[in-house]
Amino acid sequence: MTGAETMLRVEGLDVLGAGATLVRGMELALTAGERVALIGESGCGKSLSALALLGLLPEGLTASGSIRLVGVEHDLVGAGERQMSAIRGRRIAMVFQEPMTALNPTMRIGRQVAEAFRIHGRVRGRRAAQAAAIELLERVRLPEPGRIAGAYPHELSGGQRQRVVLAIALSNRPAVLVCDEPTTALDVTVQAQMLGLITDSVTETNAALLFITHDLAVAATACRRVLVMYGGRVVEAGPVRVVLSRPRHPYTLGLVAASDLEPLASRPGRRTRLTTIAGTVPAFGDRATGCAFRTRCPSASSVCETDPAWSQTGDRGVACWHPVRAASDD
Amino acid sequence: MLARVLLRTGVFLAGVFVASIVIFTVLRVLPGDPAQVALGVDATPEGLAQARAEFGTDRPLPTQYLSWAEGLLHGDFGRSYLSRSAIGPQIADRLQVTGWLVASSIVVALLLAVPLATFAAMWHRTGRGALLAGLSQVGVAVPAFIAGVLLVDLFAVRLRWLPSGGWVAPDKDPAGFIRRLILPVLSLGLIQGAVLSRYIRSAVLDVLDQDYLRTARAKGLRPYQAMVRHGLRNVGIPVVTVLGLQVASLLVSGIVVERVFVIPGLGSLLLDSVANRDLLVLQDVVMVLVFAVLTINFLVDVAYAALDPRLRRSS
Amino acid sequence: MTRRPSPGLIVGAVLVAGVVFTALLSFVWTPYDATEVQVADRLLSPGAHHWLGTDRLGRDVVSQLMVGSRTTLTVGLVASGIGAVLGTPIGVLASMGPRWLDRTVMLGNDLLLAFPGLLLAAMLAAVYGAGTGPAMVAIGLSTLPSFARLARAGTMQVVTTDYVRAALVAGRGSWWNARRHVWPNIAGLVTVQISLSFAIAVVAEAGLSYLGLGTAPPTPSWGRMLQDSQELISAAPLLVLWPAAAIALAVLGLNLLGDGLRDLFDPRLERR
Amino acid sequence: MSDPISATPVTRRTLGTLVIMSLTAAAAACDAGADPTTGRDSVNLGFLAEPENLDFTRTSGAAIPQVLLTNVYEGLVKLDDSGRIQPLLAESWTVSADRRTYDFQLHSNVTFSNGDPFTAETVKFSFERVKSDAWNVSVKKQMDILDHVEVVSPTQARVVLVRPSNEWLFDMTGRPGAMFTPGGIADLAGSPVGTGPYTVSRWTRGESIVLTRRAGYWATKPALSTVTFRYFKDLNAEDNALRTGAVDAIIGFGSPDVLPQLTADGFHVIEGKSNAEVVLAMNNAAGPLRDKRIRQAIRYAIDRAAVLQATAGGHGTLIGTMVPPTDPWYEDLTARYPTDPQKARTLLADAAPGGLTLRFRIPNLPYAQTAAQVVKSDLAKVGVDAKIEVLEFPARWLSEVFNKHDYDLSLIAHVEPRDLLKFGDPHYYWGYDNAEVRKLMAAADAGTLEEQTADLREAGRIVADDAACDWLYLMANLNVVRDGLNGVAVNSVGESFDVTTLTWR
Repeated sequence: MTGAETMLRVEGLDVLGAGATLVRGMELALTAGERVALIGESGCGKSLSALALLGLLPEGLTASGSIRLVGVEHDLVGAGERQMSAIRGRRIAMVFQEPMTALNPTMRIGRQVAEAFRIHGRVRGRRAAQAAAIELLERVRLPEPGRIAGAYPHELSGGQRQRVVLAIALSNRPAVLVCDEPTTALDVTVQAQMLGLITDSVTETNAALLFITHDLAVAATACRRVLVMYGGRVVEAGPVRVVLSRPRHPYTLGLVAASDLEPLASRPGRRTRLTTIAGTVPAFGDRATGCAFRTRCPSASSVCETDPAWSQTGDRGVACWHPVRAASDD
Repeated sequence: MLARVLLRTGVFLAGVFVASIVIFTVLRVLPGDPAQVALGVDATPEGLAQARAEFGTDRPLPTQYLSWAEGLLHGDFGRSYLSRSAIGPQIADRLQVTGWLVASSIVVALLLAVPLATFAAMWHRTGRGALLAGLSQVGVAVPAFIAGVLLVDLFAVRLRWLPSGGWVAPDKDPAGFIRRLILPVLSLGLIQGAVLSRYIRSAVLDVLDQDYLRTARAKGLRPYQAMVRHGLRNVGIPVVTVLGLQVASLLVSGIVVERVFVIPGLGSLLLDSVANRDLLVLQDVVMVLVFAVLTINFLVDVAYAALDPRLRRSS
Repeated sequence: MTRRPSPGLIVGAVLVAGVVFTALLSFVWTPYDATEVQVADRLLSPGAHHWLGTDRLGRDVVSQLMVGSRTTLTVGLVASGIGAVLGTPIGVLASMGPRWLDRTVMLGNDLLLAFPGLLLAAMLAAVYGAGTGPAMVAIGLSTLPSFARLARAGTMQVVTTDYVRAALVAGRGSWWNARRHVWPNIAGLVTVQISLSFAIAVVAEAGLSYLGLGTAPPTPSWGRMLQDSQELISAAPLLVLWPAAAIALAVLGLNLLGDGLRDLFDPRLERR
Repeated sequence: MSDPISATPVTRRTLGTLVIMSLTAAAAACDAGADPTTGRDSVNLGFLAEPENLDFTRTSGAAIPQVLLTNVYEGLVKLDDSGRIQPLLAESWTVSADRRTYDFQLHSNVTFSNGDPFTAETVKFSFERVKSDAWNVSVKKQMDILDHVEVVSPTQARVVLVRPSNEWLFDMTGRPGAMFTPGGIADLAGSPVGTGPYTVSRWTRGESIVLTRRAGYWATKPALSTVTFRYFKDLNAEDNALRTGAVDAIIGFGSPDVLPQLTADGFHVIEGKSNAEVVLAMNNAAGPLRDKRIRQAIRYAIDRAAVLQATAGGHGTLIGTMVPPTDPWYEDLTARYPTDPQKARTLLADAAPGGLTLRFRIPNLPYAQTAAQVVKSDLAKVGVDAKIEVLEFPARWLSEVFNKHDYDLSLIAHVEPRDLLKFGDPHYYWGYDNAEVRKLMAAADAGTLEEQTADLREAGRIVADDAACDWLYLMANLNVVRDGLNGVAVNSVGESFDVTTLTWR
């Protein structure tokens, strides 16, 4: 916002697969040190977008559009495997949701961390890499990093493993860090520590953070800006506090109402009705044109059968034919 | 780890014991008197009685079992009722032959299966992958002995490149040994390689789905590097189990292939002893083969723990 | 989403259907009597009268292959039948019964695995003489453990589900549960295993006949045809090739069918 | 002899003819048994059926004498290629007027391979040992009529029989006639010690036996220094070994259908006579085949020329009774029961109006399985259902058919010399009991050679007319030999395969 360098710029990103468009027209820009949350129910395309950024889409899915990363000459969309593997882990890194399975069960922790250094030639030699790994483990606040380096993943708790995954992601000081639900699988007490660790680390390295979560409280704690995704589209975007306190998209409103973010509910009468959002996220293949949320939206009308345009006002925007009226603006 | 190995050892020993009783019981209900078989037609009653006493087949069955089992424990396999020669040295010779055959075949099968399966899995949505998978299906469908018969006809009889069969010891004539080993090992190894490649392929596909492989690629490893550094060991865990079963099935298909290639291994000894009703030899050979299979299963169990750190400190 | 059968499944089903059709057809029609010896017509090349030629006793190869498919199917059916009929209930009972029973049964199962089919066949041949009967029993027993294992795993999966627990709490007996919940859950997997065991049985029968421990003459069997003609491989190589191809195609068909069905029944294992 | 039956088509030896003998002698004289171009003085021979051990005094089986007799062990006398008795360790012999006493003049300077001398004491030791418990195979019965052996001098042995017997001297060409030394019987099963020109130098069970020429042999030393007997389980493996050069000859070749290919490939076929009668054995003592009419019907039903063609590619001889053409009392009886299905049906209509099902229990030998299927097909044409049951040979066939006589029809080659005499034994497995035949045979044994010939010829006729069995054909002695290997015996009339005459030329 302050004219800092743009680390990542995503324009018109589509993810296509099996004859369906799974993510449509995603736009995103991250500046250095910026922390952005991507929220939505599971199945809305958050994780696919993140995987598309790293070029790790599952087989059969393809991305189109444009993804530009600072310090990289070429577009990440359509880049070859050789080019992408030189970027992954070095300029853009990722922390995955499931710490229990994200680590190789048959390899010691130290080697898995050290490998991240050695792949990109940041540290040469086995011993040096091992030492760097232990140091890094200490930086992610793991107790007895030397012992942990010699352990296997199954000997660590979930929180410890997630710290290891974070350490691996941070090892090459990436420009962009993508975290996909990094705290979801953790105990509540551990969640807060992990969040703190992530934000501190990003601050320390001045990296941009894209933080994927379905937990609004987590998003509100960790990030400044938020993107709300539904049915493969970003339906609303803006500063976290503004979007969550005065949602304009009915879906965002529903999310907020369903969550425990206490002070945000301006209409107690509607809250009881929308504690849960009726219906379920439509399956990927079923998405026709028009607003994807219209099948669950209380204010849907015939106009919703065509795609709503993105309307940007100031630092926030929404894609909806019937945005929630901002009558009660402060 | 130690407790696990101890438990497994106990199960293994119990298995060997039960197997020996099963083998003894099944084979002793044999109709026909070993003495009669040994002495041939119109043997005299005195001769038969003398032979029975010599063989010990006139004693009660439990006594016979105990003396047999006790002998085995001391490495004494007894003497053949027919050839009157000690069975132990014979089995040792034959075991060596079969050992070479099976070990070389496993190596060939692995050399074939690991790359084949890895590529088939990594290309599994492409035409190349389908071709490899199809090839291995065809390989599985051709029994080893048929492959053997066809290989002999082509490479030995028509092209004259290799001998059609027989055996020489490796220390007597190393070149001849290898030349004679090639065709039988190919017929066993190709087929077992095809079978193995299907298991490895599905193990690789399982591993490809794993999160840690994605983590490895997110670090910046290329797909092949990620597979080699992080996948193979994990593929190894289910594959070792299958490999154990494969060795067992190799021992058995080896019996038929030994017949095709006139190889004097345990298989030929088994078939000869069946045809001749050379009871004690049959009993010993079956026991040795079953013992081998049980040992392999036991080793697989232990190897499993060695490969998978999760099993090491669990108990 | 509807699951489409894979090309492999279709090819497998066609091959297996071909073998079954041939076997059925052979009851009502074969070009010649498969066992009739015509010494004057021995070792004829393929031609208009004998499409695939004749063997050294002048018997028509097509007719023998047709009647031989019956032997193949019989051995396969009986052997995999023994495996399925004995193995499946053992596996189900083991998993539903007390823990010691489960342990004991599975140890026994492992022990049986140490007696491969051919070894069992050799032992039975030594005791009862070689023949199709002992061969089928031996092959059947050797396929039993895989059925028991499968049934046990399948049952475990169901028994630990809430609805079966609920039914047990409601006082329904094990038997009711087995019929109501377990069988539907494992039926598909057992079918798949039958197809795969069938293939194993076909190979084993051929091998045993080749060793002279299987089907005895004059009953035509593919394994026997192979053994009969293999010494003529230089003089009449086609005589070896026909039964070899029949065996390979049948096994290929059964394997493809089994794999295809498994993909169909168990989406987790789908690979295409 | 105890093993009338062989697993192999024809695997007996003969000596070479006199012409070949003299050639060999000449060759040996200039020490040139080796191939003149390659210098090869060894040979690999292919056989089916391996010996179980090397002790024929306690183990029956045709494979043991095949490799050991003549080559490792020698007797006082041997058979020549035409089946006549010739001297070996005995230089000569005389028979007393009462035909009970034989005086043998022995060669001097004969030693065993362990150095022990061969003398008249050896003859006494060996013959008496046959009668003792040391021997337990049934051929020992051939020595029953031995009364005693006298050592007249070291080179003179006198043998006295209980009664006159033509058979005894003939039998001495076989196993009971083999000479053993007291110092060489410790390990008969593994290390045989004889007076022959070869010793067993290596035995790889399941694969081969290697014979090596020994120094100090008393007579002309054989041409080849090493002879390997390689054993195969099936005809195809044997055939492959020949084509790929692993063996130089197959003795008793079993797949005549591939002969044309082989002769084109640098091999020649030596086709001689054997005494292996392929017999369709009938149970004369029990079951429906007690009825002579049914046995006759079976003989009329079978097309033996077709059996010969299908089983042996036409290589063999049709015979009408249990006598091969090499026996002095041979006579062509093939016309007695011509193939005549109509006559067979007529006989059966009388004897078995309700149809007939027979248990046809055969050994699992290739020729037997092939021939049995032709026989079954022929019998089906006259309304007899012969149910084939295959029994493993030797164990199960011997126990079920041969010992328990539990069969109606069986089929096997009888390779024992002079096995017509088995029809004089009512306890033999075909259960044929005819007093007249027995009388003729007893007279033949005791009488002069002329009487013997006449009596046995008559016995052969009676047995044939009674349809005691059906004699399908006499196997040819087919040996397939690489071009250049000479001295392979043409006929197979005795128990051994003589390798002493082999040369590369």
